[in-house]
Amino acid sequence: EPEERHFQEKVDADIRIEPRDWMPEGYKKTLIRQIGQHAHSEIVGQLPEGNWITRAPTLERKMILLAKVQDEAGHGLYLYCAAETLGISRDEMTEMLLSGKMKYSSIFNYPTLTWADIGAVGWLVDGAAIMNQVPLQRTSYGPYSRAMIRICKEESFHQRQGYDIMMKMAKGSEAQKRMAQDALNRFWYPSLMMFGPSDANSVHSEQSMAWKIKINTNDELRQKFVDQTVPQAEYLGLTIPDETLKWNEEKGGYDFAEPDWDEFFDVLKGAGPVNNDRLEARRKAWDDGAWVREGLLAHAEKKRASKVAAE
Amino acid sequence: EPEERHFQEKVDADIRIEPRDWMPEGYKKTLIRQIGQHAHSEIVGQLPEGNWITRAPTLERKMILLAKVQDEAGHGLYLYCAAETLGISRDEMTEMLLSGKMKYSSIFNYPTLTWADIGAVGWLVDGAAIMNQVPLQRTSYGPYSRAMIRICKEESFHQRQGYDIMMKMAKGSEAQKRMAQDALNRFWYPSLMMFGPSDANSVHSEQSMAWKIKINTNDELRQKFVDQTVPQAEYLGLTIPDETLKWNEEKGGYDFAEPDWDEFFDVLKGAGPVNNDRLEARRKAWDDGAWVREGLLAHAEKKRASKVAAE
Amino acid sequence: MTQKSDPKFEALLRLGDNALILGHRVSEWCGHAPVLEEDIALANTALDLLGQTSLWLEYAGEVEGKGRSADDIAFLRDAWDFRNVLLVELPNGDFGQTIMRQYLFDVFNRLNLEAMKTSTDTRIAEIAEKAAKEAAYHVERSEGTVIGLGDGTEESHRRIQDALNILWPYAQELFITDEVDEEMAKAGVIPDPKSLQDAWNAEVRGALAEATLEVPEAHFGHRGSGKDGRMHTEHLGHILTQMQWLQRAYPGQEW
Amino acid sequence: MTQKSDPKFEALLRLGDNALILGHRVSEWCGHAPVLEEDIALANTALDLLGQTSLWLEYAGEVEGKGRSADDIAFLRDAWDFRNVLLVELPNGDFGQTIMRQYLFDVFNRLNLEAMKTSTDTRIAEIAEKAAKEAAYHVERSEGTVIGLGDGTEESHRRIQDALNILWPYAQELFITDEVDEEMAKAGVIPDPKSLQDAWNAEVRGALAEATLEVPEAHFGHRGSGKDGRMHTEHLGHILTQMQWLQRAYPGQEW
Repeated sequence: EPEERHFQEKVDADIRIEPRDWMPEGYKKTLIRQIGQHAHSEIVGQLPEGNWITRAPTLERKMILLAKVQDEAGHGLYLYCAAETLGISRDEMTEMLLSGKMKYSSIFNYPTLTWADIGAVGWLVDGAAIMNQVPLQRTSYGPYSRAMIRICKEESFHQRQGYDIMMKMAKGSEAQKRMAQDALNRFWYPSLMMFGPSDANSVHSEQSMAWKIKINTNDELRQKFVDQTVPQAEYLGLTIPDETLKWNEEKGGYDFAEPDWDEFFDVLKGAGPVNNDRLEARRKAWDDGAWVREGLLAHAEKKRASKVAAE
Repeated sequence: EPEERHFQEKVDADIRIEPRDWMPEGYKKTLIRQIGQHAHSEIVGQLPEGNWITRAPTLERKMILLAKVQDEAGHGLYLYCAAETLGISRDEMTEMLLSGKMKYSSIFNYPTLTWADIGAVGWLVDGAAIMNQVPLQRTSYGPYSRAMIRICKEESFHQRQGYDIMMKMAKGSEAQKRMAQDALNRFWYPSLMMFGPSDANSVHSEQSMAWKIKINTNDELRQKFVDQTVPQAEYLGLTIPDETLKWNEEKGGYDFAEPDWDEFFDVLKGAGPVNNDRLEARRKAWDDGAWVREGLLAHAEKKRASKVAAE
Repeated sequence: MTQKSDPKFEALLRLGDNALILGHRVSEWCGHAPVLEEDIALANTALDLLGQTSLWLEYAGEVEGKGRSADDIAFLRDAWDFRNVLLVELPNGDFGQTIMRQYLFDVFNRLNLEAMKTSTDTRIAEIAEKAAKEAAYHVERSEGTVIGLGDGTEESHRRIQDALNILWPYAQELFITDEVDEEMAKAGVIPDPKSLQDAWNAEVRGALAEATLEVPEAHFGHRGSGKDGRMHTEHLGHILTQMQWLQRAYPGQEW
Repeated sequence: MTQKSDPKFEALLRLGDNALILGHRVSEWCGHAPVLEEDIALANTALDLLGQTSLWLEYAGEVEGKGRSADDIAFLRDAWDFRNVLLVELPNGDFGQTIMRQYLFDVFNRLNLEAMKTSTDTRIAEIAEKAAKEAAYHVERSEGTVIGLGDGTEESHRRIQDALNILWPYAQELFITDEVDEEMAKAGVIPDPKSLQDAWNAEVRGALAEATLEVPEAHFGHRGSGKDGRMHTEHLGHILTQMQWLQRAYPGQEW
């Protein structure tokens, strides 16, 4: 079809697709799924870090963490807005999250057990997220691309803050070092999982890459992440929990062990019990907040009505 | 009237009145109010101490405190049972507590802010309670008297445990000593209030004493409490927060400052905001527990019915 | 009964502790608010309050002159040494209770800070200058939300009225005046809280009327106050177990 | 990744920590139960569990040989060093969730303790002898209540079914077997949890059927476990802030 051909030509020529432009149904559907999932991840991702706001060790750390979690809520907003340009509302997407029809990144089904985990989340989880997001600044869909540009600017700041926490811990007392190493042990493999299963086992990949919704393969990004992170761990004096990790001169990157993909799929499907806490927290926020949303809406209606009457 | 005369003769001769015996309506009403209020005090009294169970400093202290609060629930049970012999149900009394129609001791509207408060509650509050309760073992109403005998046995044990906590604190580190003194400062006057206003201002007193529902006057008991407590404080090396406190050779007891009775009446009437927490906690327990009570009742009914059918 | 300390130190603790404890409570909402925009707004309020905390407690430490930092003061005192009013310790309750508490405090805070802009203590005047702007913005938001919920649906009206009934007596504690307040007022450092009461009442009652809410008859019954440490709710201690956990479990470390 | 420690020490921590954390959770009900008799019964369960905690952790300290008391072990470890299953950390939820959690644990605990009565370690056999009696009584009570609520009203049925749905996957963690378990089982000290699973399933499924409840299809998805410290819920850390507060804030004192 000519429309489809014209669309693909624009994509190939790096011309942004805008909301009013014609686009294939599959493109739209895939984008809604991907942007929605990303937005949900920002929202659910508030929880593991929010868990430590009331326990942050200094006033400054508390403010930095609070500001970071606030940024995540902001990122959620940008992304919901981007998805809304595709004809789906924020409330619809929220309902789909709560009913389990839409997913969020399964990294957030891992708990933050110590303060060092807050460092590890910033360093590793935000690090992996940026690795995924930077190329998406060049994604074909305009609103999505512009949201990613804003987000990436803030994310790299977050990653530096996370690394800074790890640094303080790794160069601190024995107990702090142990805490930092423990955090790395628990977050290493879940971080590797963030890039998704190996491309061989990944559905949708090829079409998404043609549409420039996906820019790099999962394995490319994972390799890049490992290559970037290993020297950072070394600088901290921490040990990556992978005995097989080794520099491979030939490929110019590290060889490393795959995460346990059975666990990944288990946790993704919600079999891991921790995701119950996350969804319950979001459900409770949504249900408990219904009267507030309705109350404020009703008041706005009244005001609008009386304004119209006065005119 | 001959019935009334006969009743009073029995009371005067220290013969116990039992549930089936004739008794004046006023006697019954006063007893329900007094026993009910006492029962409610045991139940609400679980809250300030229960507040520290999860923070008790050692396993042993945690077990002692838990056992003590459990005893209080037991005392509540004894007393509700005693009141029920007068023709009112536990549920009715509970509803009256929750609607504010029946009171509980206003001492429980003072919060436990530190671990030393748990010591102070045992030492001072249980101490004052015992002072009130010991004579009530000889009260004219049989079921009430028997309940008081059981209760007094356990209360004196509780008081010793409280004093033991104070001892450890008062003989401990500087911080512990300060904590102990702070607890005494906050609980001294509220403890004095536990005996009620001066007899001159106390309603009901005269009739209650004739009926042997009340054995001593408020001022007698308060004096006795002060005389007993001052040397205990001295032994602990703590200072009673009353600059006017002085031994009076002539009366063979201490002169001491009255508590702020305006505050007493304010707090009793519920003007003090802390009683909101107490009643809310009890209301929540009652409301949230309704489905449990109903469920277990329905099950018992079903079992009974199927047993009858099988016979 | 407790050792007398410098009234300016005490007064600064009151300012800092109110901001610290309320900031803590508000930050508990993070990730749990009824709508994303509220999540962001509440985080913003908490951030401002924590920023004010730092400024007040840092100065308190300097006035005390024992080398304590704002963090030392925030994280290493036990409940009895806190000087905040009870209002800010109360659990968040539902969103209505949170926003009503915020509003009742915000108006007090703004009036107090506005008056402190002309403090004879220039450091206090500087802090107040900055903080008053934030407080004005907080009032704008919390007042709007209280009015919206009061004049919203039947349920939202009932809930925010319940919140007002619970919180009103606590709010009265803000205006208790003691020796510390008198001394600070006399020296022109910090206004006497009583001097703010009429303005507070006028403004708050006006907004509550617009919100179609009824102001209850209730007062603060206890003689002791959180301001002098003779009274607190049992909630404060639980806040501290969380807030101070790391500093207590790993004393003297860098974070 | 963490340093290997004596498997008997590890095994004793698992026993002690399960009792400690569940005892803590149950004790939170104190003064808040649906009916006075339940208040007393829950306090009783908590007391028994804390008594068992003392015995297990005291022995753990002796086995470790570093002079740590039961209190040192209970109050001075951070989350990562706890070895309890996730089930016992979960918040109490409503009464149905509390009593269902209790029942699922009680049956496991009784079976485990019964088997330990013939432990080759006489100290463990002695503790198990005493604790098994308590556990048998706990099962009796919690089973009866689960059946009563399941076969009670429509609401009580729904609520206790919800509780079962939430808790069932967590209960599966009780039967994860690792090297520590294998070593202890081989030495005849503590049975392999897997060896108790059939008996547990038969008993629990029987009672749940009587309670007219449906057992969900769900398993424990994470590879790490509370038993080896590689996994916990975020709730554990919050329990510790409370439980360890005084020992952390005032280290090394007598109480």
